Formats: sequence, structure tokens, C-alpha cells
Amino acid sequence: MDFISTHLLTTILFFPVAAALVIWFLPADQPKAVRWTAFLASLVPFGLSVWLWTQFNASQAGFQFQEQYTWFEAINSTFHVGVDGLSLTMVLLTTLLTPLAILASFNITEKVKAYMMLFLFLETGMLGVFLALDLLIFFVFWEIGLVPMYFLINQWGSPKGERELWGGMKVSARNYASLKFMVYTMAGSLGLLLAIQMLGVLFQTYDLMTLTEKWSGFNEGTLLGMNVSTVKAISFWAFTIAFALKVPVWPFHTWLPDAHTEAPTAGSMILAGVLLKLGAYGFLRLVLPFYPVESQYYAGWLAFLATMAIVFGAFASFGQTDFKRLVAYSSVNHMGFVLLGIAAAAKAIGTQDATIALNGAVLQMFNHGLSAAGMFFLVGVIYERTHTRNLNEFGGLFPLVPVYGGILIFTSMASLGLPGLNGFVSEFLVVRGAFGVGYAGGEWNYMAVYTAIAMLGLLFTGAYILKGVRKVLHGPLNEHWAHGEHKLTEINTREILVMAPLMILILILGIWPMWMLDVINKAMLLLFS
Amino acid sequence: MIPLSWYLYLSAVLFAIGLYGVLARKNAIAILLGIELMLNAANINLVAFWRYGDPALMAGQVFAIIVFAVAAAEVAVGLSLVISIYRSRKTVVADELDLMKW
Amino acid sequence: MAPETLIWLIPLPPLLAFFLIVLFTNKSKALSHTIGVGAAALSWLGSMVIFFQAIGVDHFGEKIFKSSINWLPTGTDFLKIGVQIDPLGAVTLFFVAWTIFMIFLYSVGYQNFGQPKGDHDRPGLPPHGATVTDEHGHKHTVLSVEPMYSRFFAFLALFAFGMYVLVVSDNLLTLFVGWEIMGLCSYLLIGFWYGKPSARNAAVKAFMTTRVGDVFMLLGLALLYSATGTLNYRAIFYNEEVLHSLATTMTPVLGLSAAGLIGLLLFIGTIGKSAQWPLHVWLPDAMEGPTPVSAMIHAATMVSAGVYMVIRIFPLVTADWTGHGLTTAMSVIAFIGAFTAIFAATIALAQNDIKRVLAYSTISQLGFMIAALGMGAYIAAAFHLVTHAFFKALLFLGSGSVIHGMEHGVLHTGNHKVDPQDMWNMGGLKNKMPITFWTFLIGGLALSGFPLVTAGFWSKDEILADAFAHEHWTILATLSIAALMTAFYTMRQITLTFLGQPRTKEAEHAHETPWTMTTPLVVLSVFAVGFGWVGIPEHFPGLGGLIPNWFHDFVGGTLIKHPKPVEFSWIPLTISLVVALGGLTLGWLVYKDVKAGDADPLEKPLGFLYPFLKNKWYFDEFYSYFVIKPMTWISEVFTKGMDQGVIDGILHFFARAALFIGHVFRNYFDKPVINELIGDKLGAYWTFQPAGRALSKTQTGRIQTYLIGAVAVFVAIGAALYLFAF
Amino acid sequence: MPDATQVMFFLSAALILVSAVLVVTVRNLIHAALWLIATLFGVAMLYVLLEAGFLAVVQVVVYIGAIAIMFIFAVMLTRRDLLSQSPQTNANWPVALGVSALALVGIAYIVRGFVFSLERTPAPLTGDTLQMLGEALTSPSLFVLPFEVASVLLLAALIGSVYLAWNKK
Repeated sequence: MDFISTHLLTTILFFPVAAALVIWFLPADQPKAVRWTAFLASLVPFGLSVWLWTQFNASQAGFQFQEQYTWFEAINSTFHVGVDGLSLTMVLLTTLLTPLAILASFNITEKVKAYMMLFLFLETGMLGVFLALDLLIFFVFWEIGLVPMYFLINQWGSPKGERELWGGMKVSARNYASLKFMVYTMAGSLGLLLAIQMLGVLFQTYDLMTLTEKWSGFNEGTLLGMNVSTVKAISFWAFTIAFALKVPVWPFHTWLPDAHTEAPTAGSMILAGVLLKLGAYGFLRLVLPFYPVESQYYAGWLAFLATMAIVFGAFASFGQTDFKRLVAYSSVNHMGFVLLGIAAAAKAIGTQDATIALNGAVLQMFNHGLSAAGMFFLVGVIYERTHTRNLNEFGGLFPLVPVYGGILIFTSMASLGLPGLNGFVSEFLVVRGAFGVGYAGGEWNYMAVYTAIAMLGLLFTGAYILKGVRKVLHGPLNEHWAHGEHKLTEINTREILVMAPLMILILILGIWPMWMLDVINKAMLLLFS
Repeated sequence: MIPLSWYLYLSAVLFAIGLYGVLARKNAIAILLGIELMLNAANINLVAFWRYGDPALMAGQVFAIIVFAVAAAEVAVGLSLVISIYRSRKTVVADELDLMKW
Repeated sequence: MAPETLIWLIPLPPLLAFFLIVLFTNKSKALSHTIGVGAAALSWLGSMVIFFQAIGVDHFGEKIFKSSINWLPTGTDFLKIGVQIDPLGAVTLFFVAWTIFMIFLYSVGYQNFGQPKGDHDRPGLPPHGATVTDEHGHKHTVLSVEPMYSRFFAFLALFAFGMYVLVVSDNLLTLFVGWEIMGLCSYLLIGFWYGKPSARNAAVKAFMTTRVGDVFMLLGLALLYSATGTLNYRAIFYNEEVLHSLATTMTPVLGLSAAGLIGLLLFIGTIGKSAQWPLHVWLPDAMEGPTPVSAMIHAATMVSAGVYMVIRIFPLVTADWTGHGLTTAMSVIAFIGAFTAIFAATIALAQNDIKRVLAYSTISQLGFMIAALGMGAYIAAAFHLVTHAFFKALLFLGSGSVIHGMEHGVLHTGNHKVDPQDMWNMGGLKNKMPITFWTFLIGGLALSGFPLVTAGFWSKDEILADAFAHEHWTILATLSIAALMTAFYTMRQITLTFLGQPRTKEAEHAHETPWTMTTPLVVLSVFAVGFGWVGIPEHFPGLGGLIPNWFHDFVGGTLIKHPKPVEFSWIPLTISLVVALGGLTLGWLVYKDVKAGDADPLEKPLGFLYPFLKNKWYFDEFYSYFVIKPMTWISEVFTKGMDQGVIDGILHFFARAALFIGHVFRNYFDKPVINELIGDKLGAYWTFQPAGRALSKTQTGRIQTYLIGAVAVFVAIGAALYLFAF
Repeated sequence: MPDATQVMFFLSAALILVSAVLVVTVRNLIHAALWLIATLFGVAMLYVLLEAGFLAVVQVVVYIGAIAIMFIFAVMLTRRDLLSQSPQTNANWPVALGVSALALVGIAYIVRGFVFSLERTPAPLTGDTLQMLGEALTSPSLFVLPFEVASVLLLAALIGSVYLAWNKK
């Protein structure tokens, strides 16, 4: 116990890998054992993170539970991990969603061992990004997360489906999607790596805290034969684009609908629930602290992109006939609010409005993790039974699956931002913060305009969510699903067990968000004031 | 008095002759004969160094004895190999034993 | 129990009922409605206790019940939420509690509790009736119980929860929470019979239309919160300083002050929720829901909530208003209200569906209230809100009762083509359904503003008097004409439904409804008459002063500056007498002799206007053509054109370019140069092949050959070592 | 003028070299084996000159008495080639000769390079060398381990050769 309490973060971080190695030695013809081992193993990091949450002192400045080990001495890179209120929230989200995703994938029958191992590796990759306090480690984990996801989409994605490219050339949709996902992210990582290396060379360290201090204060002189401000602007965009790709921000979002749609259900859950958060986390952890001046200068651009994401995402989602694609585009829409909050905070860093916007953004990250994972899972449940995602082929399913219908409406409403459920709280805070920034001291600026336009997106959030519910549950019953071999079966106990924690948290966070917002709020105050 | 170098030159020549036998003879048994010559050359060296070094240290002689043992073992195994090969392939000509060629 | 604690508890029973029914008792109909009605009764009881405690306090406006807690941390501060009951809240709570309780009770009967299960009923469609065999072996078709009976009560309970939250909250944020929860429930309840495409579409329409208002309202909330740092009613609306600073801060939008801008943004929320023009389109379609839902949405809760909020933000809208003329925001509000009042009234003239007439009349009456608020008649608006809630709930429940009776007739004849909601299929129901008739008559007269006895008269009269006293002639004229039309179509409805002779066989076989439905009618009709008496102006000839103008004194305490009662004048009184009685008489004269199969007597004189009105000024078509079509088109463009066209096109361009470059390298460099020239010719053919051939000869497989090589190398290395290393 | 021991050395050296050359050159393998015996005898004479009497005896008894005789047996068992009149050297014999000469030159060169630093008169022997040899072979602090290993090796060779030569049919 003593070892665990002193090495809490590394235990959380590497337990999944250890479990994956154990699974390696399990017999492949015993999928049940493999599933249960993976599931139980993934509960351990969750339990530890809950413990971490209780042990965490929100009022204390800086990172807690730090651990530092020599890693790459020659370039002064150390294996340094730690948590603050921001990463703690994300760690909790990750460790919560992973067991649920694994539970959700109990119906996988192909190559179960490999699947579960990849999932556990993925968890470590994601946790690593949230915990790393060293830029090189950050980057390493950033890339590690990519690989399992690529294979999850590529190998276990929906087997049907083709994607037409140019000139009638057709490729399998899951190959297309996984490659697109990979190439997109790699393209972003390129600039990120360069920028990180530049910092490393410049300051002879990759330590996050040291760099934050030195780099944000480094404003005069020349660098690489250019003005420092130019170099900083370029590297600012290198970071920004890398993270914007992951969030994803319009117009870098087109990988998302493909990847989400083709990924296996649990893959989509994690993709939407956690992987998208990596980008937003990057903004909060690196971009804002490293580039306070540039962020403020370019806040208008960020807000513009965020608004576009919100509006375009909503419109695009409304235009879908594929249920899963509809939900996928909703992620663009929702993550746009996160970026809007970040942009607003960048504009007026340190003010109360900025803190409110940041609170909203971080909470929105968590909330979207819950509701998007839930939505994707529910789409997966119906897809598994009907083998179609085409909204026009459903219709009137409510009487066949009343429990599923109730859960779907509940989760949809959370996604829609219904007050009393979690999404509303965070969206309200973001809008409030952004509008406050736009109306700072009686002076009006562009942020108010963007916020107002973003409202249009909020309106259409309602439109596409209701479209989904309307097409699936309501209307005249499509008799195809009512009888015979196609008869739709009700959501089963395991599936309800996946949804239950999500729904409970959605409700709790909607009614009493204080317990989480308190931690976030203190972290934001300590980080950005 | 015999200088040490005479023994050494002698053993060198003997060794070279044995080596030639090993490399050039056709018959497997003849090859083994060559090996015996080389072992004896080595033994001469060992004993000579013992005598001209510190005779109280018996290492030279002990090694010579062990070489005897090795030679005996080698001959025993070698000859039984030759016999075994002869049985299966009806030849002891080394040139014809080219199973190792690809 | 301290009143504050009790206020916290008021919304809880319906919420608990919702969860209990959904999670545990949805299999048992009896248990579900017991829980539902019980919860409504508990909330009703709590509300009554609070109401009577509140009216027992002198100068209650200064000593309201309130209590709050921290909810959201906002940097170093907190956003507080809490509950409060002030005079306005108390009055609202009173009528909300009564109507909700009545509606719960009524629902038991309306959804045919105790009737057999339908033969072909399935969830999502209205019950079609069940066949029973009596003791003589005759088969009868009777009403069947609603298949989703429990679910109905769950939704109703959640709806009640939303309304109670809205009423007891002390800030705009929780008001918004309650507001949206109701929005959800109205969506669920309108779409209750989701199997019908019309109900499904109406539900989405209702949600989306109100959401248009909601997002503006949310923006208004954010702006108000940014500007004042709080959303608490008391801290903003009861605070001269804040109001004054908001009124003097200018905004770049349309030359409005901050107060005006925020007020209008919030008001757009009301436009959506209270179905004001131009967002009124959802409300008539909402009639697709079961009748208690209509009553719930129209009278007691949702639409009232919109007006309630405008009453709440009245100090903001009128900040720095001198009492003469109108501020920009007030003019907008007054215009929308007045226009809606007359606009909806015209449409109501030409509707045949009994519930749709009421729906448009609701829109029209809400327009009255909004117009009243727009011209600063605070008390009059609040008064009309309360009286309207009672008599409109009464009318809706009454119409539900009529429909229920008609359904009985339809099942009896078995002719399912007859629409039990079409007034032209009725007639002469007076004798078949006496209780329904008398209560409906009371409600109708109240709606028309039948002088002296009905509540509607007093409240409507007060609005007109206000308009007169403040010299808003246009509004006065508009509202007067609207009131005339109101009286006319109300009488048209009553005449067509209850008077004359039955026009169909179904109407002949209509049947009075059970006690669970008639009791609420009777209770509500008491209020539809009696509630007017608490607000009789002091100087009204004859009656004035007999009963103190309690409503004015009590509700006026909500504001810092108590509004003064308007001077009494004969002119508005005459107007209201004339329009009410004139409209009623006219309606009776025109429709008293309508026979089965007759066209609407209005059709000829109105000419082309009649189809225009019947089709609701073609607003649905307008929206579908100018809003929904373009939106759908844009979303198509965004996915197909933008995402898959432009962005993916650029990406695919890169992919193609990379492929092309790859092809070039492969076909023109790799293949000819590397593979063939260097690889095949230079490498394989000229160099490696001969070398390999040559070297393969050394591989004899003979031990001695290898040994020679080994020894040679050994000697060479030894020599090299000896020569160079030592 | 050479002294008596030098004469003895020359004689035995001549015997060794001549018979060794014959071992690797004569065609008849029986003859080769017999010439080997001669060589071994010459080596035994050198042992005597080096005052290693025990080794000389062992040389005669073990080598000549056992090993050389075993060769003759082996030659007789593989009799088919016994009378072969074809050349007894393979095609590479000139190369082999060259390599051997080279090796000889190399060794001689090394010997020439450092032997003269060791050039001295051997000290007279004191004590019983035979006893010393026996003690060295059995003393735990000296060579008992190699001795044991050698015996294990012999055992292994014994078993191995029996196994190899066993006629499985």
C-alpha cells in the first residue's frame, strides 16, 4: 500500500499495460476469461483515480503526486508526472470510460485478446498525455494513443461500407477512416514535435513548469535569425494546429465523422469521450500557459474557428441520415463550445469572466465525454441489432424497446443541453464567460458577436438531436423490426450497466456540479491568474 | 647442450607436415594420422618448455598427459566415425563426403 | 416547518413521482396514478400553506420568503440559486397548484382508467376502443384504457416539477431550468402518441420553435449575468441602482440600452414559450397531444410561464421609464402583444377543431397580457394571467370532456371517419353532457369577458382601462377589436358544440364523462367566476369598494414603486361591455341555425379571407419554405459541399498529388533506373551474378577445402596481429 | 663439434621428420600407419633427451601400443581403399602445401622473434619428477580438475565411439 501511495500516478498509468501483458498469456480460445480480466483490470485504475480524487488537495498550487525519474539524460528529458485539478478531471474521465468501453465490447468475438490488449494500451497512452509534465513524454504518449486506435478502427471497425474517392475508386470505409485519422493526426504532430524540439534546444530542458516560466517570459531578441515574436507566433500555430486537429476544430474536422462512424462502438466511445479531449487539454495545458500574449492576439481567430465548429457541426449533423455520423458531427458542435471557452479565456486571461469560461470549457470536456460516449454506445446497441445505421430505415421503434428509448431520450437530452442535466451547466458557463469577455466593462467586442452566432449552433443542436430521436423512436412503426428474425430485442442488462454510470453522472452533474466544478475552478484560478 | 629453439623449430616443422597431411590427404584415416602428428608437435613443445622453464612446476608434463588423453579420445571417436561412414557410404575418401555442399 | 423549507420541498413530490413511476411502478396503472395524483396533491397542499401564510403577512413585498445556496463556483465568487415566494410568486403558485392538481385528477378519467384493454391498441397510438360482451351476449365497443397510462402520469409529474421549479425559483437561471424541463415534457407529451406522424412532427415543431426563443433567452441571461454579476430577481429587479445603471448603459445594438437589450432578448424567450407572433406556429399543432396536455401547456404552465417571466423582468424593461410614452423595448413588447392578440383572434374565427379554436384564443389572450405589460400595465397583466389560467384550463378540460363524450359516440356507431374534435360534427350536446355544458359556458363567458360575473371581464377590462388611461389609442383599438372577435368565436364554439340539434349520429350518442373529469370542471368554474372578484377596481360604480381591490394591493408589493390604480372612466367600460355582449350576440345569431352539412356562414362574406384565415395566414407554409427548406439545404451543403467537397477535396488533392509524385518516382525513376539499370543490369547481371557463380565454386562441401581457407585466414590474421599489434 | 646429446637430438629429429614426411606421402595406408609408429618413437626419444622418462614410456605404450595399432585396425576394416593405387592426395594438395609452408614460416618467424630471450641451460632436475607429476595430477590445489575432466572426456569418447561404431542392423 505504501508503494502505491507513493507511486500512485505511475501505478494508474502503467497498470493497464501490465494487465495487457497478463492478457497476452491467457489462452485465446477463452474469450470470456480475456474479457473479464480486461474489465476487472481496467477497474483498478478507476478505483485508484477515485482515491486520487479524494486525496487531492484542490487548494494547493502546482502539481501534486509528482514523480520524477531519469529517462533521457543526454537531452535533460525526465519521466515526470503529476496532477492538478485539470488533469485530475481528465484522468477520472479516462479511467471511468475505459471500463465502460471494455464492458461495452463484450460482444466482440473476433481476436478478443488483441482487442482488449489494444484497449488497455490505449488507456495508458491517454493517461500519459494527461499526466505528463515533460514535453517529450507528453509527445510520446500523444503518439502512443494513436496506434491502438488505428488498429481498433482498421480491424474491428464496421466491416461493411465503402468510400468512394475520386474517379470511381473505392476503398473499404474502415481503411479509409483509419488512415485518414492517422494521417491527420500525424500531420498535426509534425509541427508539434518541431515546436517541442525547438523549446528543448532553446532551454535545454523539456520540463513543463520550467518551460512555462521561461518561454512565456521570453519576449525580446532574435531567435533562429528571426524576431522572437515571429518565432513565437509560428510555434504558437504549430501547437494550435496540432491540438485543433485533435479537438477537432473546423476546418480540420473531417477525419472525425469518418473515424467515429467506422470505429467499433467502444472505439467511438473512447474516441469521442477521451481522445478529443486530448486536443482541448493541450490548449489548456500548453498553448495558454506558453503563449499568453499570442493567445490573446489570436483569440479572435480561435473564437472564429470555434464558432464555425459550433455552427457547421450543428448544421452538418442535421444533414446526416446515418445515425452514427449524426452523433459524430455533434462532437464537432460540442467541442466547439470548449474551444469557444478557451478562446474567450485567452482574450481576457486572468479575469473572472475568463475563469468562468474556462470552468465551462473544462466541465464541457467532461460532460461531452459522458454524453458522447453514451450516445455512441446507444447507436452501437441499435446497430448491433439491426445492422443498419440509416435513420430512414428505423422509425417507431419506441414500443419495441421502451427501456432503450427512455435511455436514448435521456442521453439525447443531456447532449442537447437540457437544463437539469450536465451539458447545460457547462454550456451556460461557456456562454456566460464568453459573453462576459465580449462585454468587458461595458465595452463590446467581437467575442460577443461570436457568442451570439454560436447560439445558432445551440439551436441546431436541438434540431439534430430531435431529428435522431424522431427518426428512430417516433413515428409509425417500421414493421420490419417488429416480427420474425429481425425482431428488435430490448437493451440487455450488460448494456444497461454500461449506461447506468454515465446516466447517473449526467444527472448528478446537472443538478449538483459543485463537487467537480470546485476542483476545476480552483485549478483554473491557480493556473491562470 | 641442446638449445630450446631446436625443439621449437623441430616441432614447428612436424606441425607443418601434420597440417599438410590434414589438408591434402584424401583418405579420412590419413587425415587422422596428420592430426596425430600435429598433436605430437604440440606435445614436444609442452615438454620442452617444461624442461627449460621451472621443472618444479609440472604444468608442461600434466598438459602433455592430458593431450595424450585427448588424442586417445579423438582417435577413438574419429575412427569409429570413419567406420560408421564407411558402413553407410562404402567410402572413406574425404572428397566424396560432400553432403555439406548446399 | 419554516416557509422557506417548505418552499424547497414543493417541487419535490412530482419529481419523486416521476422517478418512482419510471423506475418502479410503470407496470401498475393504479399505483402509478396514485403516486402521480398523490404527488400533485402534496405539492398543492404545500402551495396552499405557503399562499395563505404569504397573504397573512403585512407588506409581504418587503418581507418575502427566500433562501439560497451556492451552486456554481465562478472564479472567486459563487452563483447562488434558491427559492423565493413574493406576492407575484404566491399568486402564481396559487393558480398553478390548483390547475395542476385538477389536471392530474382529470387525466385519470380522460385516459380511461378502469376500462378494458383495447383490442388492437399499441403504445404510441391513441386507444381505439375495446369490445366487451355484456350479460345478454351483445357485443359493445367501449373506450379502452390508454396503453401508456403510467408513462403519461410520469411525464405529467415531470411537467409539474418543471412548473413548480419555475415558480418558486428566486433567479432567472433556475427559472430557465424549469422552463426547459417543461419544454422537454411538452415535447414528450405532445408527441405522446408518437406513432402518429402528425404528433411526432408537432412535438419536434414545438420543441424547436420554443428553442429559438430559448437560445436568445440564454443569451439574455448571459448578458444580464455579465452586466450585473447576478441573476437573482431581488438583486436586480428590486434594486434601483442596478436598474438605473443598466438603463443608462448603451449598447451598439439598435440603439437600445443594456436594460432594453437584455429585456428584449429575454422577451424573445417568451415569444417562443408563450407562442407569440411570429413564433406562435407550434401551439395549434401541439393539440396533437392528449387533452390534459393541452390544458397543461396552455393554461397552467408553459405559456403562462412565458408571461410570468415578462412580468418578472418588468422592472428591467421599464427601467428609467417615466410613466409617459414607451421605451423602445416596451414598444416592441406592446406591438408584439397587440398584434398577436388580433392576429390569433382572426385565425380562431375560421377553425373547426374544438381544441384549435381554444389554442388560438390562448395565443390571442396571451397577446393581451403581453400588450398590457408592454404599455406598463403590470397588475392588469398579472391579473389576466391568473384569471385566464383558470378559465382556459376549464375550457380545455371541457373540450376534452366533449371529445371524450364524442369518442363514446364514435365507438357506438363504429364510424371512425367521424372526427370527434370537429365542431361541425357536434351540436346539441347540451342535453347529453349537462355538466360539461354549464361549466364550458362559464369558461366561455369568462373568456369573452361577460360583464360583472366572470373573472375574464374584470381582468380584461383592467387592461383596456389601462390602455385608455395612458392614452395608447392604437393598442386600445386593436385589443378592443380582438376582444370583439374573442366573444364572437367563443359564442360560435359554444353554439356549434352544445346548442341546436345534433348534426351527426355520433353526437346523438355522446355521453357525459365520469366524475374524475367533471369534478375538475366544477372546481375550475368556481375560480373562473370567483377569482375576478378579488380585483374589482375601487371606483367601479356600484361594486367598487364592496370587496377591497386585494389583488392590486398584494401583487403591487412585488415592485419597489407600487403602481397606482388607474382612474376610473366610463369609456373603456363601455367598450368592454359592447364588445363582449356584441360579440356574443353576433356569434349566437350567426351560428344558431347551422344544419348538418352547411358551410360556415362566414365563408361567403369573408371571401378570399376565409381560406387565408383557415390556413393560419399561411405561416406554416411560409416557415417551411423560407426557414426549414433553406436550413435543410444549408446542412446538405455543409456536409456534402463543404466537408466532403471542399475540405475532403483538398485532402484528397494532397493524397492524389502524393500518389502522383509516387507514381512518377516509381515509373520514371525507381523502375527504370533503380530496378532495371542499377538493380538488374549493373547489380544482378553484371556484378553479382558472375561473382556469385564464381564464389559458389568455393563451396565444395568438402571439409578440407574449408579447412585450408580457415588455416590460411588464421595464419594471415596471426601474422597481421603479430606484425601490427605487438 | 656437437656433443653426445646433440647427436642424439639430430638422430631422433631426422627419424621424426623423415618418417613424418612419409606418413603424409606414402600411398599405402598401412605403410603410413607404420611410419607414424616410427615418428612416435622418435618423439619418445626426444622425451628421453628432455629427461621426461615417464612421458617417453607413456608415448611408447599408449601411442604406439594402442593408438597406432588402432589405426592399423581401422585401415584394415576399411579395406576397399587399401590397395588403391590412385593418388592419395586430393586436388588441392599444392594449396595445402603452400598453406602449411606459410604456417611453418609464420611459426618459425615467431619462434625466432622471442625464443632467444628464453635461451638458457636447463636447470638440473631435483627430486623425483614422477612423484611430482603424480602429486600435481591429484592435488586439489593443482591439476586435479583438468585430470578429472580428461577422464570424463575419455569416458565420453568411449561411449561415443561404441555408439558410433555399433552396427545397428
